[in-house]
Amino acid sequence: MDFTYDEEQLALRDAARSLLTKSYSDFENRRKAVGTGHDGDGPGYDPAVWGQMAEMGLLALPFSEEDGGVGAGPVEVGIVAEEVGRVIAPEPFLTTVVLAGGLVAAVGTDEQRGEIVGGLAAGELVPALAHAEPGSRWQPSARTVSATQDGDTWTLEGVKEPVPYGATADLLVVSAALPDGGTGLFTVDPSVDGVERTGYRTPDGGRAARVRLSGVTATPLGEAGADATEAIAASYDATRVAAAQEAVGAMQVALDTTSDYLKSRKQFGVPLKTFQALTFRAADMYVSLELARSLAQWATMVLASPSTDAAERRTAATRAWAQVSRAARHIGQEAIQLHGGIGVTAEYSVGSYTAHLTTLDHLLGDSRHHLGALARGVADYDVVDPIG
Amino acid sequence: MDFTYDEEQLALRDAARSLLTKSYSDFENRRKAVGTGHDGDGPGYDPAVWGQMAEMGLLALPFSEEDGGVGAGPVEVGIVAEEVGRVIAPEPFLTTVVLAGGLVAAVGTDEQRGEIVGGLAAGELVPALAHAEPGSRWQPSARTVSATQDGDTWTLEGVKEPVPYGATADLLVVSAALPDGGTGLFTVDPSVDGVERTGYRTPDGGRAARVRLSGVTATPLGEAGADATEAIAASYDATRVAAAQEAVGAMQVALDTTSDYLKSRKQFGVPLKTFQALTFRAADMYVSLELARSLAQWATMVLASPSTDAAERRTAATRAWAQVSRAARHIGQEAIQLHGGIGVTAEYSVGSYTAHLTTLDHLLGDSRHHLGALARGVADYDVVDPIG
Amino acid sequence: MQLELSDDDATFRDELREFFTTKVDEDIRTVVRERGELTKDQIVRGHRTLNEAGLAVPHWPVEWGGRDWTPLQRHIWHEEMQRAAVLPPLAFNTSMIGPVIAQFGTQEQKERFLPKTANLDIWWSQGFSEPDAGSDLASLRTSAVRDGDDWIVNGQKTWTTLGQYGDWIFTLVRTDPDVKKQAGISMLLIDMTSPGVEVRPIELIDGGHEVNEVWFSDVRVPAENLVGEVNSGWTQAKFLLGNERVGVAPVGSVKRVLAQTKEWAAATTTDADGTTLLDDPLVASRIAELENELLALELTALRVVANSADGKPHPASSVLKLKGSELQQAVSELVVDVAGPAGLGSGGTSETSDLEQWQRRATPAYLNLRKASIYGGSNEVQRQIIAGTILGL
Amino acid sequence: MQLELSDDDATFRDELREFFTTKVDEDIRTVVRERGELTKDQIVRGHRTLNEAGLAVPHWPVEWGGRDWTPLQRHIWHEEMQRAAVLPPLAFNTSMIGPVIAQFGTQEQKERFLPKTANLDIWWSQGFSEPDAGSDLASLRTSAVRDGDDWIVNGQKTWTTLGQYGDWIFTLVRTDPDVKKQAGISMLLIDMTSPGVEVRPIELIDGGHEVNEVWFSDVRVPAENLVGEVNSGWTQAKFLLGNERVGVAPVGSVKRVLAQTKEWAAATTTDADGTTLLDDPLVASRIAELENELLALELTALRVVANSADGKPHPASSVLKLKGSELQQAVSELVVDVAGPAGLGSGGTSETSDLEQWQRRATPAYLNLRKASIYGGSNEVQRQIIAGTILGL
Repeated sequence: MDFTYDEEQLALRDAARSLLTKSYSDFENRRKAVGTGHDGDGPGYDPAVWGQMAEMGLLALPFSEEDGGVGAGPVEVGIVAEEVGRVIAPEPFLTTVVLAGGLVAAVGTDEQRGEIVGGLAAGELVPALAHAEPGSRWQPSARTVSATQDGDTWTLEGVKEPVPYGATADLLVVSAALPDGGTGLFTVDPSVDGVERTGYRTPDGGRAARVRLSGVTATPLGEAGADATEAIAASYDATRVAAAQEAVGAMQVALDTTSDYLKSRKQFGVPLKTFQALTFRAADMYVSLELARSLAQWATMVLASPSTDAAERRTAATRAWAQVSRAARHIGQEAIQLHGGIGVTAEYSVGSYTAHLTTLDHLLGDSRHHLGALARGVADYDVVDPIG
Repeated sequence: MDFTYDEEQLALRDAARSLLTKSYSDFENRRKAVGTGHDGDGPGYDPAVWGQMAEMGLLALPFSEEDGGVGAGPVEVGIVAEEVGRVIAPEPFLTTVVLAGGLVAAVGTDEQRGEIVGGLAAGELVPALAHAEPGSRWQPSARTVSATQDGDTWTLEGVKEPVPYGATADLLVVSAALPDGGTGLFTVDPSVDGVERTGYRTPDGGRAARVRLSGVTATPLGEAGADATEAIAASYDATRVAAAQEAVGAMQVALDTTSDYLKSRKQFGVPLKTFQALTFRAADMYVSLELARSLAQWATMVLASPSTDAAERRTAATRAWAQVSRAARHIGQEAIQLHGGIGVTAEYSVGSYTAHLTTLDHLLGDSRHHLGALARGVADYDVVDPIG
Repeated sequence: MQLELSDDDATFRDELREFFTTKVDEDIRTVVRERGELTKDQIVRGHRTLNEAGLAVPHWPVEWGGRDWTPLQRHIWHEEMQRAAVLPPLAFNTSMIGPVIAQFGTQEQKERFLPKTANLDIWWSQGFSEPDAGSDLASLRTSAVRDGDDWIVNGQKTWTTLGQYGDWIFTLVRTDPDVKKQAGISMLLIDMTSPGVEVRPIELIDGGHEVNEVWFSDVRVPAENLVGEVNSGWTQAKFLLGNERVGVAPVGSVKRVLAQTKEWAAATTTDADGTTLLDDPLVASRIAELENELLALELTALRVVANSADGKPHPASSVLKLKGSELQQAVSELVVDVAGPAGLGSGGTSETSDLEQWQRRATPAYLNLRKASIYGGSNEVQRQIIAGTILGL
Repeated sequence: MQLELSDDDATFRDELREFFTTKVDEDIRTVVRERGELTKDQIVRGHRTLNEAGLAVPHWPVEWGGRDWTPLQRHIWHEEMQRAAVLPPLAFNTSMIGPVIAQFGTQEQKERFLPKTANLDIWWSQGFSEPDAGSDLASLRTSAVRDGDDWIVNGQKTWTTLGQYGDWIFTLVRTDPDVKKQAGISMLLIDMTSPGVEVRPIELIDGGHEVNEVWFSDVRVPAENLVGEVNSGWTQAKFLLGNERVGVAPVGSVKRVLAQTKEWAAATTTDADGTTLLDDPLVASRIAELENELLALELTALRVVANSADGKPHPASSVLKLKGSELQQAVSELVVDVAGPAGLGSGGTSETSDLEQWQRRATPAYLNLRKASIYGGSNEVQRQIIAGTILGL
């Protein structure tokens, strides 16, 4: 068991940090990239930064070389995710590379993988996964969007919402209930007839969309008519683990920012750090952070291990996100509270960190949801042994 | 709606406080009364104090005048319970007067009430309720102790445990599964053949016992063969509310003791109250206490109100104890922690307050247990309206 | 001790309930219920409906519109209002500056301001906090220097809630820089249309525009707009911050949101068999827990109002503010979880999104309510008060 | 990064697991499992079983019995021991004074004490805390005054755990009252059979006798029993308190108790239909929550041991102590709730009670474990360390 990064991984971290820090260490740059107010004009991120991430190979990390990737794995994805989290970069690394890209890589045909994953890795094509439906709650199956088959032609009908970065995506990967049961995956060109997309801002300044599909012709992703439920679940698991690493990066910076504020801000003639009630709360934030970091890194190793099975990966993702999500609430709330009024303003960074950490729960499930899943299994084993 | 005590009630409070303070303001007196070590020698309280409580009429409060009581109600019982709690007097006011006595008063025949309740009120007879069985969890029904009928003769068989103050009680009130279903109540003279009692200390220095009943002849309490399940539940509800008041008294003193310690104890050359992280935690203890006090007083008023029904009383008792039990954990744990090492010693009072507050949960159910009951009902109403 | 309301109070409650649920414009109550943003017009309209019925300033002196209610009646009034999703009257007017003018103002000031304040003909803003004077309010630096019959005001106020609608602003200004900081402060009423007053919006993390910075550059204020004596402003400030304990904890509105949360959870299916989120024991127990805490808070509020009849706030008032904000935040957090994936839709509208309005509002409301434990005396200040004045620490 | 143990470490673990589950006397493991009280004989016997197998002092220098294991191996050793309900070797000997003598002692002291210390032929007690020197250890007042070849010791130590069994006690004493408080302290080893040493029991709230006061009245201690230089005791104390990070969080034993809690909950029916407490979603979710927190703690411990190979403790060590004690206490509290009404039976025995031993032990164990967040550097001290040394506050 080894928690350390090798030299290549450390170099990747440094490179990613350098790029993202240059882009977003000035918090105003992030505000410009996401735009202000409620509307969802623009893509919600900086295409130039996205292009630089592609150039650096960050978008190619999890994909095989034959698909146009670089054949790295969950550890490398986690490293980049943590750096994305440190500056809460608005680029859709998580939803596009890990979630949508991971799913295409898992079930797509050779040709589809080459085109979609290759295009994504090169920064030339941004796919989005349209899976959630109004009323669904993180189930890996589709219910209200249905697919019908007529010969080789598949047609989709229904509403997908919220679709992360769905309004500007170049390609939609859509899940749909299959005629004979199960959930299939399809690719949809968003410019074809019957696709109506309306985008808006998410609470953290990101983007999501409603995608109405009215008799849209779609191409099966991978084998036509195959049930992709497990693949969808696995891709969400991988996203939870990467998101856990991303959140760790964000929580670290939220804590650092708070510590700095306690050192510099004066009230009643003395620095805030003079008040032990505040510094002890910062210490508790550190405890939450370190415990969350441990589970995030462990889940990453479980995903990266050749000896774990799908059920173990599912459990590890659930455990990691349950812990990280709770830590994120704790740290996000306290970071604002210890700042006072400035913490809830959009100009100052720390509130946006809290907003982003909260928003991840909408994508991946809150800790109570995952705790419930864990609770249903506690009778099945004696102790939790972390060492594989 | 009125939270204030009238003059007579204030006089009762002062008299009870005067008696109990005189008896137990020196904490060594309580240690002597309960004894030390694990064993259960002695009754676990001071019979002289019990006698003084009887003289003052405190044991007669909830009972009607015709039964030998003074015809007061839950408000007066709560006042005395709070005073008992302030000094954690070891006398079995709660289990004997409220729990056992209340049940006899509710279901006993005129004659039984006169004898048992009258004797209790006079300090001449100490009954105990033998209801819990190994394996039971606060259900109002009996399962493993059964009653069989042969003509007018009733015979009990089985084990009751833990029976609060059961080893030294003058009379046992025993619940038993009836031949035709339901739970009946019986009185048992503990000196008769077939009754075997072994007593021991409870975690707070009180007493409980195992009572083995082997073919013991018993007298039906009230109507023979009648189901007393509801009466048992109601008596436990009344006990929960009185215990809530008792716990409020204990929590108040635990907090006061802690505040005094923070003022007087020096570390690093300054009083502990210099450390804001400690004083803020004392403030949070106060918040818990005041919220608990509100629910305890409210539940007392619900019990005292002529316009509430059994279901409302049940809910009020559940709500009060759920809140008080949680506050008791919070305040009990923090009172020790803020004291440091001395807090866990038997010589110093505060640890015994924590022990007593914990022990009440064993008698009445922990907050998670009661929260579960409340959770099963949340769909049945819109809002909780406290005003009758 | 008695559980029941007296007959008079029960009648009082029934009449108010009737009024609030039938006489306040439904469009306003709908927005409140859906946690949306009210327009200025709606706020003013709602306020005037209350004032016309004598329900805007019941706690003021009778000659200025007060009703001489008991503390319990004022509590009932406040609870019924929130329960009916009626927006309470504008606090800056009715709870803050109105009582100050009534207590400390000259007869001229009373006549000039109180009726218009009660009817929201003047919209008051609050000018207390400054960038470097948050919890440590007395360290404020905005200065007022006497010049003939006027004061010349310079400085910056911040966190001015709804300042964009303000007609007048009541401010604390430093009129003597050479004495102990509390001793050199005065209270000035400033017409916000005066030259040199500038209001700049502060965007909050929920994307909304609710608070502002207010800048004063050589603003000329007639001396007659001073409230009380020169350098006595700290007295007025303490009176303002401490005099109103009814409604310090938003029990009624949080109860309403929690009741709505149950409806929302019951309308959210989690499984194909129709199981709802309200059937989830962890969600149900969290609701039960919050309901019980809210009940305890409401009862504590009732105890506090009953014991503050002599005008002095009950020492437990800080408990109401502290626990009230915690529960308000906790309920808003639960709504975030009940909204689930639909919480991503915060920027959507009924045109662009099929998600429910309450789902879309969940996270902005949660984020916005982080302020509840910061503004108006942070929870740290409340703990300090409890530790200091109640526990003697 | 790698999840799996290396082949060597996996073999290492399997061998230890085999040893602990088969070679340690079953009576000892049973008492540990049932949370009972071990006799002195059992503690000594268990310790010597480990020492004979070279498993009592693996972290000592090799010449005194150490094994030169990696930090990970030491972690595995400690976890497997607790998992098997094997009592770890006596910490006063192996974790506290042994390493100090090995580091600071003279060759004579090493030869005289280390073998007997490793084998528990000497039972060491700790004499650091005093009634007025708790978290502020350096303010201790027990004095040692030089008299010829001896030191004369006077004063009082407290919280001396298992001092009733002690043969020797390692103490911090003030040897120079005129300098900065940390600078005037020395470490003395004192034979507890010396005239003038008196051990008085302190009863704890669980009714047990676990800690003591130790009084010194003109106790004569040979100068050769001083460890290190005169007035260098604070150095030895810091070394002692800081050098051992393996096992600072009792992960293994808490995991075991939590696993037992599941068995106990599954054996507790709540309804006539056989539903058990483990089927209660609130209980199950609390268990799941604690399991996840414990997993996070264990992983953090693994990260910390991996990063303290250079001898300096990882700054996150305080997290282990803080969270470790919190979780130990939380699990013990859950056991209280699972025991339910049977928790009243704490004073019962198998003769006097039909209740289960674990039920009877539940509340005494919970009350006793309140000490976990107080002794050995309170959680407040840990927060201070985290805030100060890690966050720079």
